[in-house]
Amino acid sequence: MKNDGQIFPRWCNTLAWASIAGLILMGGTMICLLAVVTRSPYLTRVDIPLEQPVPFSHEHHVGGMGIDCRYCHTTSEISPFAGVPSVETCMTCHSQVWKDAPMLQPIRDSFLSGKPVAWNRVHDLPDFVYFDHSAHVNKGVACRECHGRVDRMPLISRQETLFMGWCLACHRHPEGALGPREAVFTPRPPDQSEIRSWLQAHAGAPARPEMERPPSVTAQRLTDCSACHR
Amino acid sequence: MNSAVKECERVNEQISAIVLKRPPRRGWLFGFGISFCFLMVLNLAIGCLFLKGVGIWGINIPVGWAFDITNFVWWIGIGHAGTFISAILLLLHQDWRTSINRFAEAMTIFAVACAGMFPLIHLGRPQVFYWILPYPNTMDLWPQWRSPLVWDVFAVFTYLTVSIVFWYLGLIPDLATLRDRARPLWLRRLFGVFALGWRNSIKHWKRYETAYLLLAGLATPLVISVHSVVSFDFAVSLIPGWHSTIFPPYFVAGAIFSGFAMVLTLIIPVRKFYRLENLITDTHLDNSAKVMLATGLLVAFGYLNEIFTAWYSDEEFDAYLTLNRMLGYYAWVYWLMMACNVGVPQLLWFRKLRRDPTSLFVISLLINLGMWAERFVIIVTSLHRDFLPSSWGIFRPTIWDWATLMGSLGLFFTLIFVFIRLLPMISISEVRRAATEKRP
Amino acid sequence: MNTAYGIVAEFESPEQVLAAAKRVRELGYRDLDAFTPFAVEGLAEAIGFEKTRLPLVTLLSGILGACLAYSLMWYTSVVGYPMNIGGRPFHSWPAFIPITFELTVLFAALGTAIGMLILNGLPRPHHPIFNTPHYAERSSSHFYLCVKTSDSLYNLSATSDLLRHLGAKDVWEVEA
Amino acid sequence: MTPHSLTDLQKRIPAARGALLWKSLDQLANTPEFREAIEREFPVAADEWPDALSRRRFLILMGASLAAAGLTSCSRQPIEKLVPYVKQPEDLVPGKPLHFASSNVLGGFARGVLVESHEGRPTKIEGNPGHPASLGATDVFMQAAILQLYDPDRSQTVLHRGFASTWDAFLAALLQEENEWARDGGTRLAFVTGGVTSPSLRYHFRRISERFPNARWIVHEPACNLETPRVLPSVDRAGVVLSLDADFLAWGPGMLTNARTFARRREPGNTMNRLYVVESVPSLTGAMADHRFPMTPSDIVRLPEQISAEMRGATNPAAPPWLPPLVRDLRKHAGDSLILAGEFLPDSAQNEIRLLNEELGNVGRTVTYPTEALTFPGTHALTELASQMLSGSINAVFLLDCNPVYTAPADIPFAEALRKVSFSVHHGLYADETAEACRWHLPDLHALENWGDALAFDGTISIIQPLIEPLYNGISPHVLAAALLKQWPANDYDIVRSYWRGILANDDFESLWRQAVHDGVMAGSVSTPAAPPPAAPRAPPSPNPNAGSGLELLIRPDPHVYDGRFANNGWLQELPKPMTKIVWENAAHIAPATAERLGLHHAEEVDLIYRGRSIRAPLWVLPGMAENCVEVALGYGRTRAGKVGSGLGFNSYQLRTADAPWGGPGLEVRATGRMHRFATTQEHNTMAGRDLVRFADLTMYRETPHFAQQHGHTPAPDQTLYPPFTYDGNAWGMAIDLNACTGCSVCTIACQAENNIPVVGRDQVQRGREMHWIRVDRYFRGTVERPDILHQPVPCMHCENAPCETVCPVAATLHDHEGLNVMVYNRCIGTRYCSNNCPYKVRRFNFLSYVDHSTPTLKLQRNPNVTVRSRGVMEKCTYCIQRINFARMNARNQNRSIRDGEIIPACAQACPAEAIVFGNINDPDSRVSKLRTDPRNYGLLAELNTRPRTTYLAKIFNPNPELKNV
Repeated sequence: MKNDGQIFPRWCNTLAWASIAGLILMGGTMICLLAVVTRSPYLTRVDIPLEQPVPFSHEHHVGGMGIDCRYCHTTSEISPFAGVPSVETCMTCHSQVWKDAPMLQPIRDSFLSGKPVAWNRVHDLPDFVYFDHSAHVNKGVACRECHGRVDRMPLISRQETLFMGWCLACHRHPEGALGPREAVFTPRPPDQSEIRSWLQAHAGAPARPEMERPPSVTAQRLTDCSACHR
Repeated sequence: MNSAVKECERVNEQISAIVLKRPPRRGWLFGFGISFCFLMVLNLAIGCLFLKGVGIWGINIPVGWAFDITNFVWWIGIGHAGTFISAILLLLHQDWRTSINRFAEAMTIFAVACAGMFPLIHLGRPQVFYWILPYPNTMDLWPQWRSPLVWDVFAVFTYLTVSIVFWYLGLIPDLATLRDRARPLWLRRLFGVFALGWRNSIKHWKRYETAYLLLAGLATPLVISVHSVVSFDFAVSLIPGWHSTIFPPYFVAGAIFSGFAMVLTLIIPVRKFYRLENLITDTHLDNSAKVMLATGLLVAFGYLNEIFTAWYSDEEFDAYLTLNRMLGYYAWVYWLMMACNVGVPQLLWFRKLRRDPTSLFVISLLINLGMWAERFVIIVTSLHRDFLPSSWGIFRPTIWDWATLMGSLGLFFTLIFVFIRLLPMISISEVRRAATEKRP
Repeated sequence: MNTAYGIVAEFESPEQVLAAAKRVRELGYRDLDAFTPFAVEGLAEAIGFEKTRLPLVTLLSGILGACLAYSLMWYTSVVGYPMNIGGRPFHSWPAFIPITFELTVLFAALGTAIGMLILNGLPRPHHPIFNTPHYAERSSSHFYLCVKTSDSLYNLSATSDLLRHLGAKDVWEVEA
Repeated sequence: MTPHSLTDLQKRIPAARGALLWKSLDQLANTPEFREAIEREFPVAADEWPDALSRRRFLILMGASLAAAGLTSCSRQPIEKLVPYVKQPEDLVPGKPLHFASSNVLGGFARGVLVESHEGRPTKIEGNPGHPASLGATDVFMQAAILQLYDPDRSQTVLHRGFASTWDAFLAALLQEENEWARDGGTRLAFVTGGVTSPSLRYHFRRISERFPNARWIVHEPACNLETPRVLPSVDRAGVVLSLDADFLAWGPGMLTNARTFARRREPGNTMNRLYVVESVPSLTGAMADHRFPMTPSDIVRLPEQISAEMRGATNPAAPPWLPPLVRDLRKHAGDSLILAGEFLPDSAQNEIRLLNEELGNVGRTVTYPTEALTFPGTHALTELASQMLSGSINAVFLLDCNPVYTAPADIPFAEALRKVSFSVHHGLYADETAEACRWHLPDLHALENWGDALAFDGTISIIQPLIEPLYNGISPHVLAAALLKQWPANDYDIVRSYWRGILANDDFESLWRQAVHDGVMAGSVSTPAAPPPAAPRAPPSPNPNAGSGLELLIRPDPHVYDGRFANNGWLQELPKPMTKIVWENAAHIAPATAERLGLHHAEEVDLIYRGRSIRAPLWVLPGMAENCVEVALGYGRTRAGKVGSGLGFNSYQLRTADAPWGGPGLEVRATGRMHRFATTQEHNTMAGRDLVRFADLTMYRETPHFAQQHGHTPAPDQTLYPPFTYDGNAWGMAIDLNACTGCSVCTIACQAENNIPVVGRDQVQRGREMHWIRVDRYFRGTVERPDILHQPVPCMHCENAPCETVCPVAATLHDHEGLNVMVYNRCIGTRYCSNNCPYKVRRFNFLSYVDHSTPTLKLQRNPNVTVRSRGVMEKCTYCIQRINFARMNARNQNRSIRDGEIIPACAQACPAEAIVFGNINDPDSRVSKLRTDPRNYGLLAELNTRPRTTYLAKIFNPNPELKNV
């Protein structure tokens, strides 16, 4: 037993350092992976359209036919809840057009049976978040700011992560999202000429009456927990 | 043959034998088995806790903390002896520390591990414990830095990490020794991996000792700070009995007090069992006992001081609290604490008792009990009667409170037994040196 | 082209190895090393290893920790998401001190430990010295002095004789 | 022990004939497995013990602890369904509540309510400001009604001999019987009803008795004394009020009005009134008194005579020393004084008091007497009826809205008698004890499910309109009455409406009717008092009935379960009793001195022996009780109240006899030595010498108005290391006037209803885990014989320097820019540190999973605008932030700022005395900032420099200077 002291071959020196580096690297990747997964569309469902009982196309109704949002989402200006159209609303047209299209069968069934259609909710905030459509709409936050260009969506899907961070980004600097009241329901951003004409309509009166805040509402208030959580 | 070599050989042989000799002795298996059962009790208690919620404990409003945080503070306190011995005594050139510091450090790590468990499991929603840590998240939220609980997290984590580093650094030369002495190749390689190829080069020794000294220098303020931070949990609040400026020093004293008590509780049977009387001599016990006496007196001063301030400040709430502690529902715990922490240590004035393992063992047990009682008194009696008499209440421990406490003991002793078996519980290299230096 | 690592002499007491080291160095040997069961007082200096830069590492990593800790707390509570906590100002510096301190110690400690290992070139499981005969069973009880082949005065026979003369019990040439 | 599920137990019930089935259920109810199963089944009695550790369960436990907790963080959100209406109702805006006026009826009398409805679910009941018996306030029963509506234990189907049957089957059976009754005019037919004032229903009853002229009508209201002549006091007109055992501020159909008007005269100043109360058991009215004299009932009975003697100048040594000054005070205020007689005093005393009021010239000024329309028909000759039923001379009984098997006096074998009757019908909300003994049981409709009407205490006609389709197959009393008139099919709406069409007989009926339904009251329907019926001549002085020694027994309705009808209501069960703060049970109250004399101890179980009957009850030593008497509350010890209410407390009806319904002398108390553990929310009764509730005499207040602020030392805002935080814009604050608060604790239950606060059950309360966000602290001060009784509602103080916030590690509780101390449930990790550091201990913690996720109906009740808290989360008063946000949204959408009084928290809205005021303290004109500048304003524990936003107005007593020395 001459060299009994030497229990490791020479290459172990390299191995030792390599393994240390490897461990550090692995830890790093794990953490990054976790961060990436939590922000991935798999969890946020951004751009992933949901299966619906009836493949309703906003592209067709909004983009194509130019129906105003409020025709279906009736309470978006007066209630926290924008409102989902009743089957009756669908039938106002579809009792005339496409009245026996197979894809509309569920609507007709529901209308006759009185059993409502259960849609899959796309923009679903946690139950402890209290979002108020009327507040945003009346202050000139356009639908597209959160819902995106619905006029280009055959099947509706989330355009934003709906992370708290995303809400805060806007609540910290609302001015970016505030626009003229008239442009709130236009699916695409208004161009200069439109804005000019609206401003003329407001000749004399302050340009954006809807955006004046009463003294009680400071900008910071928007980042208060109590603004959204109760 | 030269005596230096003989001395070294003797030390190497005696200590490494404990680790390398197999099969393990029956006594060890027995002790390990028992502690493992208690560990399973802990497992059960925590399982039930996660299923049902913290309501399985006796806590309520007003007593929102009871056994959980009591255990936490108690364990953290015990965890103070190790670093105190290995760091502060090192700086003070107390050479007698060499034969107990390794053991004390190990004990420290295990105690802190037990302690660290409680802040996690005492949460109402343990599944989101990581919200206390600062990491960039999708909510744009951060910890609330003014909260002593956040300070705790950092203090305990730092303490645990530094203790482990300190402990491992100390182990490296010994691991090398074991690597060289172990028989089967796989075992030698195993030790070899952790010995990092230590080869006793004098240059390495030089840097090694510098590092060791620097760490000691860092650990000294750390050990003071950790229990101060823990005491902030109470000191920065405004509850009478918590809101007190004397807490940091008197918590630290108490911590070292209980730490040494636990060291003795463990070391006395161990040295008997492994016949280490020649390494862990009565002088070691004597010195530890002296430290206990000193810190015990500091603690006693803390108690008196609290009573004095309550009377002198003329604060009706503090005054009431003090009386309530002495005469109220939990009076017996208070007097138990007084007896164990103020009365019993006075026995240590007698040299005979200090050098008599049996009596010292009993005393150290009583002190451990007393220090647990102290934390209970501070936490529960202060909470159960604070400002508004309308919301005064009583805390009654449930079986799960006890199970968790016993279980944490199980965890602690399981780790201790594993350590004794796998690693040298006495620093070979340091004892080697000491032995060679005082050879004829 | 020499494949040897150096000459390793085995002594049986710290005093001997210390004396030997001093003498060898006097004779002009520079590239030395010693292997002992514990840090023999003055041996390092004897072979010309004066001081280490470790304390500096500690200081720097400590400062780094302090800065990181405080700036993190300052940023998150003043810039990131300022919140009114119990009427306290956003930048309540006294509350930031404990964590700053803890992280200072943490970074300093880790810096010291890691620094020590790196400066020592550890881990290094394979090393020529382990080729020394009986190194395993003797390294933790015997005292070795080593003259490396790279030394300008290195000469197998001459150096070996010198070391034997200085009281070495055994002298080997250890291959690299 | 192997765990039983209810279904197992049901399997074990022999599927034999009905009678037997009930029997076995009763037996089961007492087996341990049954209780165990109940406890596991219903979170009301949630216990945290793990079930028997079967091997599998053991493994689960072991596994759970090893499971990595953090994984929950990145779990994928499940897809939620979105279900729109098929046809959207006209005036309904999804996400916005609607309010409807209706009425809540108790003991026959209506109190107007406004019911909040979310997408067709009634979720909250508020008072109707336009209703004279509510004035916008509510009492605990009105608040709890909403929970009763959704009670899953409500009877859900017609039962015949205990088996499910149908309405049609009943009609068929009825048809046969009817012909028989018609032959002899219903000689063998009897009706027992609860108090009924509904004009339309009474009209139908009249027509029924026309059809069966010989049928007997009996009114059975065990909790009120139907013989007392009704009195209408105008408390606000009285400068001096003397109450002889009358709890007029907290009991009875006019209570809300009395409390409101009394508080108006309570403003410290020249118009401040003075209240004398002579009573046996401390009542909330007694707690408000400037002079409170405990007295045994038998002595109170003799008091009117002594007063009149005193007034006539006759000296009677028997009179207590305080009487002469008291009478002098009354005479000084002749015309604006008022003497009120307790409901339970005998006729002689009632009459005497009425004469006194006449002599003082109070009649017509501070007190009027209602027209006869309000007094009930029939007597409550239950005894006679029972004997007739036993003898068989009655063989058909209808029991409407009453539960005599449980509530009948103990000397009436009613259950036995009922079982003898061949055709017995019970109509009620629950399949209760009486239903069990009847052949038929018909489920009643809840007031929020059917149309109806009723009279208020002052005769105001109040409309009851349904808020929701019947949840179960209930049958309206109107429909039942119609059935007895051979009118079916019928529905309550047509019946009620057509009745009023007939009454109003107005061509403009439609608009009148719509108005009445909208307002909840029939305009101008208050019955103006006719010439008061003459009082009977003064009777000769009666000897003291209680000449004999021994104790006196008092039997009284329970403040929260009433006569037992609310036993199954978790909110009411968990609402602390005003004086003792006991929950989930009743106790035998006794005076400290008496207890000491008899060698009895607090919480000791004793045998109460009265007229040869005995019950076992835990003893509660109550300061301020009159000596030598024991009070027990009715309404407990029920066997078939439901999952919540069965088997709680002891049944005091077992001591009740027909001739002495409210007790009397001759009680014997025998100690058992066994101790009882009460579930109470306040274990300590004194203030331990601390300045918590601050108070003064009117004279002292005149000298030093700022006395309340001189207690302790409140640091100035600048006495701090840190610069103070400034609040521009709104700054919410609350002021609570201790001088107005009666301690009725309706704020607590209103808060519970508004904020989805769970019921935790007796065991959890015993462990000190009640969840109420606002509690009413009760302190005794002074001697145990005649203590001052002080009440103090304690919600979150919303401290500006909140101690709770600085210690939270994750900023789950913090301030918003309007100074609210907000609690963010979804951020809370449950360290409980905030609660530990809260000096007021107003924070509540979900130690276990308290919310009932299993019962569907209970989900319907919840307020959609308040987060339902999960396990392990801290919660507390939010100043009703959902209401604040609602008001803010309205204001912002209209580009204006929030008006004062636009936001009313649930507690303030319910308060009868208007003691709680909320608003913007930055607005100098708001009511709350005016109150905060009041010299009486002080902050609780303000010396801790917490700078509370909730402040208190000190209490002022107005004692009679002449009575100082007495």
